[in-house]
Amino acid sequence: MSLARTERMLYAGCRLASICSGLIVLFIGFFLFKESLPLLLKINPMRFLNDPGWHPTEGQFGLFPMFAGSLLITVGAMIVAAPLGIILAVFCRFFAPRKIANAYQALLSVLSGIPSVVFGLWGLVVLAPIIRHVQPPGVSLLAGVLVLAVMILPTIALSANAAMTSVPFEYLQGAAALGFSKWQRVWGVAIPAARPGIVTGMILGAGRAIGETMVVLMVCGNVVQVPDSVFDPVRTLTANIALEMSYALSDHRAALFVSGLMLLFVVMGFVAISESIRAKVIEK
Amino acid sequence: MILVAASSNLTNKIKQGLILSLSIYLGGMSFAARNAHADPSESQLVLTGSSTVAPLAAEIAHHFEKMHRQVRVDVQTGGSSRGIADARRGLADIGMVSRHLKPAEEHLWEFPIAYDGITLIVHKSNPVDGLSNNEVREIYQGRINNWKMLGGRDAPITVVNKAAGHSTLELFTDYFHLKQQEIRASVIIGDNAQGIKTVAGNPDAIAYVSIGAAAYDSGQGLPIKLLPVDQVSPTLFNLQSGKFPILRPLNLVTLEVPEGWVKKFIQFARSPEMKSIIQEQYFVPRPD
Amino acid sequence: MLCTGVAVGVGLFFFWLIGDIFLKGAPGITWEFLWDEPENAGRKGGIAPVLVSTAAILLVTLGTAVPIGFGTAVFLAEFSQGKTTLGRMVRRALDVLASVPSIIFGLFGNAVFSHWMGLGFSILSGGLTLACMVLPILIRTIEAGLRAVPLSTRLSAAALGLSRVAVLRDLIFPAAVPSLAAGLLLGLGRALSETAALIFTSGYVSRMPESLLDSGRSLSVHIYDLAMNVPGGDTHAYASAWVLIVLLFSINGLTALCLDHWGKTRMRGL
Amino acid sequence: MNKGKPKLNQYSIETQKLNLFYGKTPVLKEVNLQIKRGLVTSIIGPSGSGKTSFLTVLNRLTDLIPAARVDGSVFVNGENLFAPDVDTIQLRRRVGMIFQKPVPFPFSIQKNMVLPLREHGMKDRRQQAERVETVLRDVGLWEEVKDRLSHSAGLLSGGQQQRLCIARALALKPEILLMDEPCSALDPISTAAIESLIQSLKGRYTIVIVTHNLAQARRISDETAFFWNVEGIGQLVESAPTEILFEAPADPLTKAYVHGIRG
Repeated sequence: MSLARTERMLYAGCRLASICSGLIVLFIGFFLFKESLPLLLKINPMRFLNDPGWHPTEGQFGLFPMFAGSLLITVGAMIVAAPLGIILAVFCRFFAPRKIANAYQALLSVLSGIPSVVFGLWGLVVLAPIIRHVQPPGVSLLAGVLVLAVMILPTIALSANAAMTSVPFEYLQGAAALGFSKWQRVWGVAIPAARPGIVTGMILGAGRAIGETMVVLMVCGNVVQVPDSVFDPVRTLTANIALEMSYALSDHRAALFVSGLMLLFVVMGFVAISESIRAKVIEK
Repeated sequence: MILVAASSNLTNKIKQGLILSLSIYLGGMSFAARNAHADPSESQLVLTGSSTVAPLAAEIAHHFEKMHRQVRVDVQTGGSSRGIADARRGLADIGMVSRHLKPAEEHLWEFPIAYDGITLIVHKSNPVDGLSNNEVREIYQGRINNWKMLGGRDAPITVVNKAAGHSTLELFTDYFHLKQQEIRASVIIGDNAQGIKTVAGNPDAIAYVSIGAAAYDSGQGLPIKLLPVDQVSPTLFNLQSGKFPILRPLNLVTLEVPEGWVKKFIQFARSPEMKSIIQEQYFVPRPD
Repeated sequence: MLCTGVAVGVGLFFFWLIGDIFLKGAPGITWEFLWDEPENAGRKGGIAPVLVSTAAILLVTLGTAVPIGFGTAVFLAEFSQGKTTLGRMVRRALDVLASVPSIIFGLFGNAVFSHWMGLGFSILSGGLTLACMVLPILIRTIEAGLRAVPLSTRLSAAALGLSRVAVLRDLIFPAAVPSLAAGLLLGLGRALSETAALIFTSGYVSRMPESLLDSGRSLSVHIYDLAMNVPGGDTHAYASAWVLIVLLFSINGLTALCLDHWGKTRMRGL
Repeated sequence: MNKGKPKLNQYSIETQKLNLFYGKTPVLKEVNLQIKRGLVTSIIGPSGSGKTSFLTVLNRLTDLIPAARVDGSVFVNGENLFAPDVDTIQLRRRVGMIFQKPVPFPFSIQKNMVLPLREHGMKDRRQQAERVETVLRDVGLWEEVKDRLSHSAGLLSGGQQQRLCIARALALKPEILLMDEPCSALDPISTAAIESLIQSLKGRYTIVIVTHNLAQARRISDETAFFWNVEGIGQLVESAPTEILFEAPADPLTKAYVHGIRG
């Protein structure tokens, strides 16, 4: 009977632990909302998009430029990293000798483990001055896009590679039997067959890019504006929080939590999209 | 509103539960056990706030700790607003504020320890040696956007501005009659040091920072140049005589009438022995 | 040809990046650098208190996350098998949690641990915040290890009249030890790389912490501060980055070893 | 469980109107079967006729399958298997089970043998060693492994592993031994060894063995039960002494099956 009690206790303990871990995400949502609430009740939520600027101490809460900044950086990083990532995966899978491919993958996984603050340091000290020589001030949308692209490239390349590895060999063999050239086999068969995996990897990368804080905080200049060119500085939702959180008060602080909520919604959107893709693949 | 009240009631209960379980958990941690003296607030002072005051406060704290071994003084930056907020909420024992208290803040106790000015800095290699108040305005409004227009090199101006909430920003905009909304900046910075670092690394940048911080770093050999404001050079003499136009007090603020270590620290910071330290940091001591 | 060209180009770029950090960082690495307190805002001196704070933060993180994570993993893998409503909901919640950006954890930690619970800017706040952050990865890895014990083993153990507790203790936990270690190391790596969630939870006082309620600056925050806020701090920023990366690489190497060992023992077992 | 000795009757296991469902899908329907004490009973029938499912009911391994549901009644030594006060752990000690694929635990031979003993309260090392030796001799494994008890059980051959699993079950002194195609993953020599082992255990244990191999059923069993798959649901067609079932089955379906016409 004491055995059964031990089992019951173990069960109860594990159950409690999993309730705790399940509740964290609800807690996060709840607290973001709770801290935003005073401001949400006070002003029309549309003002977060419509206010002409971000001057939270003077009652202007326009988050739109930051929202645009986040999206632009993410889209930009994707435009740079996605083709490169796919090409690298194709290289590793189809063109490189096995040893080189393995070494390359090892290099990619090493890179995916480098912390973002180190990328930020590199961007600030090496990349931004180079861009400044072309067009000041150097810390800019472009710097952010490039550093983020480098950062998410390994994620995209590795998941594209994994997706292509799981394409059944018979497909490629069949295509070869039909007299397809290597290029046609890669672009016509392997990549379309691996598309769900590639897209999931890209969304993963995009999620990482939009949630990234340190890099954009360090290399983007943090000016609140919708940029006219890639050389203009921008501020993202994440950088906005990191920059002002430590001293923000009352409404200002609440506004930062609103931008946190906004960010959370965007990321949840990404998750939902990738889930629906995965569900579709499983359906097939 | 009922909803809010109910939820806060609930959250209080959750909070108590969490704090209870957390403290039990903490009890088990040996690391915490090391610090099991009776009342930690007796021997730890937390100062938060203005990034201008912070280096000075840290230096004073250093000397204070040498005299009182049982006290530990932690200094954290975050802007004057945070100094006020943390002092109000009791997160800090002492807030550091680099401006006068506003009317809404007058329930706090204010203790000036020194004075500081704000000036414009550019890179050492920049040929421009002085700007009129109007030129500064137009630079920050984006109407002057190339050093050529001011007789300098043909290079676009990198305008460095401070993030909202810093008193340096408020003083600057007040003095130059700028509105925060009309400032067209290229880089936004938090701490003074970040502004100095940006200018030191960018020959075409302009920023406004605490004179104390800028003069200190310039003395350390950083390639920056302090510009006069309204033709008054940011020298110690001009600051002391009150001739320099943008002057502000560096305050320590507390919620209650200072007692115990807090009182001792503030007295120490305002004592004549600290004058040399204040001057080493290129700040202006209080007149006797 | 295009592929090879791009691959070579990107590869060179990566070597430049890694080389830049290693070459600029390595000269700064001395015993004094690791042993001393930072002076002059970190431009001179060393990083000893930063390393101690980092270790303390990680200790709190793992000390909190491992029991909860282990319990959850056991629940999901052994008691719920993903079939109970609670199990499904928890799994779903963890999937969502895994994708929450770190800055949001920072906001959450600031609101809950620093303010609501009154822990202020402290190692404890930072560690607890990171614990929430590393939970999903920890749970996933441990759960995978637990699930790798085949059904046949469970059934035959049950057929021998072994109690569930005995099955867990004697069969499943030993088999899951490498995955537990791997999960621990993965979580450690993630926590070590994190900056944004710490800036306003553990703060950035760079002095030797004396208790968990002191503010402590982690290595990554130190790099950030030196790079952003300290004129002339780049040299030491690079040296600190060097230390951080070497730590992370060691952790990754250990993880690979664990998983490798795991694979081998599995095979030997059958 | 210990409220006086239950009255022993002729049957070791008796099922009445046993139905088994996985979720809503019925797997076994209305099985009424009596298994005699001390004999070897084999269960034959095509795939999907519920033979293995039937075995798992007999020691309540069905409890581990979340969606499984049993109704009807099963008596083991006259006691209701699904009575609320049944201790499944004790039950499974008394009703041992051997699986199709040998499942040694991933540690040493010694620990494989000792772990269940310790769990069932035998803490004394000398007693343990004695018991281990006895059962390993019973299954004919002792001479082969006595010098390497500390080696990993995974290193044994398939046949040795299966005999180890049988020994592990026998060490608990069960009354009934359920065997789910114990030879199907083994080579002919190992199969012969297991078959003669089963023969030698006859009388001391009640053995229920599921097998696909009709010849094997004929060789080793005293009684045989024939299951058939009716529209995906397993049913008992008939049971009889082995000789009768093979030579003069009552049901034409049985006749067809044992003569290899259907299935």
